[in-house]
Amino acid sequence: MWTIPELNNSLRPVLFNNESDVIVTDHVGLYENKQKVPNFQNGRIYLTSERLIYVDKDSPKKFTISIPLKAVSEVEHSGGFYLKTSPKITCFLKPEETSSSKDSGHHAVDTTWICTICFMSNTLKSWREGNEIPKCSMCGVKPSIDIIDNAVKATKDSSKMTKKKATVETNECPRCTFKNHPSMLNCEMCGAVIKAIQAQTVRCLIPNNSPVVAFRLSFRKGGDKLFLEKLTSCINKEAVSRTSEGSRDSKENSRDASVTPGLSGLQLSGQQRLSANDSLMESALVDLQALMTQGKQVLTLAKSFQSLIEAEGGTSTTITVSSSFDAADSLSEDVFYQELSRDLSEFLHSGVLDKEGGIISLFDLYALYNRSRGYSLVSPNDLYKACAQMESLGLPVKMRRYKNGFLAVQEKFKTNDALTKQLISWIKTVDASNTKGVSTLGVCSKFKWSVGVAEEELQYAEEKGLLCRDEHVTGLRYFVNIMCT
Amino acid sequence: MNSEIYNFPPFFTRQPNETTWQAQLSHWKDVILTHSRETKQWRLSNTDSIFENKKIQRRLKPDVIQLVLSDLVSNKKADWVDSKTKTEVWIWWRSAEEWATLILAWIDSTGQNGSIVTFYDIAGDDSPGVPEMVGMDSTMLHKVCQVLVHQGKAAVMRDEDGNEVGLKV
Amino acid sequence: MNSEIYNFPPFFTRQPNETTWQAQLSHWKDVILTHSRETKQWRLSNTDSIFENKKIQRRLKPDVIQLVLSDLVSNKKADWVDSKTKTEVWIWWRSAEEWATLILAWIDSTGQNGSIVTFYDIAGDDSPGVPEMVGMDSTMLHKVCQVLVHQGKAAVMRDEDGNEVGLKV
Amino acid sequence: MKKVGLAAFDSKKLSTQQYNDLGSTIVSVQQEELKRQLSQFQERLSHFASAHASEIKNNAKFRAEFAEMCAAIGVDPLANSSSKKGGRIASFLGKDVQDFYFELAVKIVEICRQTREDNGGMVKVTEVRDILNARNKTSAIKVSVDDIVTAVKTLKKLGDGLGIVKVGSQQFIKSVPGEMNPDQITVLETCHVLGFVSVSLLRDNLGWKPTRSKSTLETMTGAGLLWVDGQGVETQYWSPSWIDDGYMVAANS
Repeated sequence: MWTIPELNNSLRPVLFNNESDVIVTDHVGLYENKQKVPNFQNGRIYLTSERLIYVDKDSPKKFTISIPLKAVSEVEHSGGFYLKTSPKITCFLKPEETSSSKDSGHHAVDTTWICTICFMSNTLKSWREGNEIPKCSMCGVKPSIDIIDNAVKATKDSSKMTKKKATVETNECPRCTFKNHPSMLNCEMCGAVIKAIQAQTVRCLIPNNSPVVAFRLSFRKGGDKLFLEKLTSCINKEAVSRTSEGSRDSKENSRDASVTPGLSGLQLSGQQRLSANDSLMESALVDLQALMTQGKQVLTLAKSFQSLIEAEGGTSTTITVSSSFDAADSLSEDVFYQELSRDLSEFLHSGVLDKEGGIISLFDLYALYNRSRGYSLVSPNDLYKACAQMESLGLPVKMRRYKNGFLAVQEKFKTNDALTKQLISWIKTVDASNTKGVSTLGVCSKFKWSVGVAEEELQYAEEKGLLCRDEHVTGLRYFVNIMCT
Repeated sequence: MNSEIYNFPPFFTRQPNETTWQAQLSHWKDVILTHSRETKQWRLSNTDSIFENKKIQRRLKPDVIQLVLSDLVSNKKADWVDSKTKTEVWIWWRSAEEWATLILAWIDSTGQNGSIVTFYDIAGDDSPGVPEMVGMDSTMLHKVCQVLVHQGKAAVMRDEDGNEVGLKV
Repeated sequence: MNSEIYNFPPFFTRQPNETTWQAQLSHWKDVILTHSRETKQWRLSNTDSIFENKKIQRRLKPDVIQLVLSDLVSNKKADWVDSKTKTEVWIWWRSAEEWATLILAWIDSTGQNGSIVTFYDIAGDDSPGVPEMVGMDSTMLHKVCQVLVHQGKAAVMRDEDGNEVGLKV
Repeated sequence: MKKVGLAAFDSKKLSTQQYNDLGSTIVSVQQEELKRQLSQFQERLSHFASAHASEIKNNAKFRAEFAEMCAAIGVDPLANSSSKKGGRIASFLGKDVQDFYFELAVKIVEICRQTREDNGGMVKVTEVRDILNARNKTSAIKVSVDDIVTAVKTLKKLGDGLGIVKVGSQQFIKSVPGEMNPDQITVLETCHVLGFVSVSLLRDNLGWKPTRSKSTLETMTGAGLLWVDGQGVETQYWSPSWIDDGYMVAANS
């Protein structure tokens, strides 16, 4: 019933394809039925559109658990105001979830058995131990009990075997049958999820506490009312979306069958395209819901205009990465900065940091990050505070302050001296005779740094006495320092 | 002269790193002293060609040249010709004391102890004089003699109108 | 020529500063490509009037013009007409690939798929042909057709004595 | 009746001619139609955006998709075509004054980085204003010098490296570290008059000795702060801020 979610390298839960963040609150403790769950007493609780995820503060890797919203039947708020204990939200679990506790050893299995008389292969639907032995559909003779048992054992072994074989060697993608490398989670060709992360399910957190009827979230530092409000709305939406799942048929918009050739074809296809555009615009931009459902079509329509605009010489700014982090004002101050800090780390690791050569100035990060958000921008002050916490949050990136006050973000494991050593050894190879030195532009193109970062790195090496500078009308160049030997 | 440093472009840019700058100054000191000794140049102006290396098209900026000259003076390797304008210096590639001992040694070796030796004898253009002292500037020579007088090893001889003319050891 | 930098006197002097020179080169690239597109000029000689701005009495020196042209060539925006003499270039203000797609689109839109289309149809002086391709130099057109052939989208049709005449899509 | 022989050939040539003309007219007509439709779509999208501002803002997934749509058709998601006419507050998508300055700060950082190789990291504030106002002509809000100065101030938090430098009456945004010495500031100030300075001009007006001018001008050229013009009567050192609109062409392409 509890599953162990996967965390990405900034210790945030990896969301499924169409799952989105709703709210996150920290200083939360977890109870199972009535008892406190040890080790789960101080962490962040994430509410997403599909799950509740608890991530422990002290040892996130070990004590993290999640539960699908589907499993929750109703929610109740209690305590807090007159009791000394902190306010709690109790989530009651759906009955049938708890009752499937039968030993999974011999659950129902479809098998086929061969009749010893007429060799007819009969299929047997969900046969269980105590059931009455079936008659052969052709000759009506009942087989002996061991024939049925062998058949059941055979089908079970083969299914287990094929499942194991499939995942170990070929890791074939269910959607496009592309044979991926066994360790791939998403298919390289079509990105479909191949291996649902073997989410080990855990029956109960406190040993032999099952069946678990309900679990409780205790809010030590408040935020419970807001969380309750968001949780109840999610649960209701969850209920609504499950009932309407059947009706949402994804009809493929059929391509117009016949393409009439020649001039009339040209005229016709042009007309068809224009009228199709008009009707789409008409229906899609009526209200948000319509635009949501027809989002994809409108996007392709917009893209088709893109080529037209480029021909016109206008610029269409392509947005690279969209960040789903929502700076909704519902978050408390320090949770906001922590989440922003984590989101920045994820944004950087989506290829942005590599493109900037591993070091990016806070100015450029500010511009790129806000460009990718598009709306409700973060202020320079927020970005600075978020970057300042990166190291303390144990994120894979950290902020660095250069001597003259220049601020940048770089990978945590890279030490300043390692970078300098890399720079010096490159300069020595490029200018072995130490007669022409290197220019800032040269460093930029080699290390993919911005001009600002390149200058800071060169000056850092100069401060260490490893480099010296040559100011000349042709520009500023740096040489390996031979004056100090 | 340490030609490797002299042909090193950054040598002509004032280095912002303090340690490198100090090292740069001391290299400039060596370059200048060696240059003076080899070219027997007693005076150095702040527009001397030593401050420009045409081969690598680099030259020291005027304000940096002043810093180099002041550094020489403060290290007693040079004196301002005119401490107000500070455009020229006398170069002591040998200290006044060293020159003094050289004079004494020369006087000994030429057996002129006790006799009067004129400045001209010591450093006159075409007189054999003290090796390497030929053509030394009179002000510098004067300062060297002061050292000798100061050490009590000689007395300055003056002609009728009182300007110094020679030494009596 | 409307861009302001064309009226900026230093634009006609090779900038000593490396970084500024790179910026100057890229501005010259924009100026030339825009000029060629607007005046439908397929070839540019190193004595073209673009390199002189009479209004401000400034003109680019020949050696600098060569640098500008070679920069265009190295950025695949131009090809030398004769790579030995290097006096003239063909200007690709649209890349060969872009021209190729335009030809395909034009053939599609005029419903001539599968039929033979002569160079004259495509870019003949008074034939409607592909918009903006009118009067394109035959060598350039040939290179564009090679792109199509290379993409397997068309085959080159030759007349009796073997010189290429048209395309079959 | 189908013509044969030479006649057929001629008429074929004729009809292909008409054929081609008709073809190209259809193409261009449709081109126009598409352009009309595009501007209509842009209009609708911007209108839709301001009408459903809060909903779009709160739904993170959709917001990203919406931004992508705007970007694809040239509506700059950061643009603030405010629905309230005039006035400083841009209420497009519920943005308040703060967002206006953050957005402006983003564009300033981008412009400084884009024009750095032309001006050595010193760009006039009035120039940045002209570039911004030229980019979104449609917007009701015109960015002012004060807006830019305020936006640059908010950027102070992101570390030293971007700040306002006063040169005489003009204000510059300096995006390179290091201070400018007084002589260099004076040279830039003198450039405001004619656009350039020269050794003799500095000697006549400021009484500078040639060595002092040469050394300052050489350092500034080395730092990319001045361009050299060798074809005047005497070497002239020009301030790149005189390239002016040239920036706009560069900035737009």
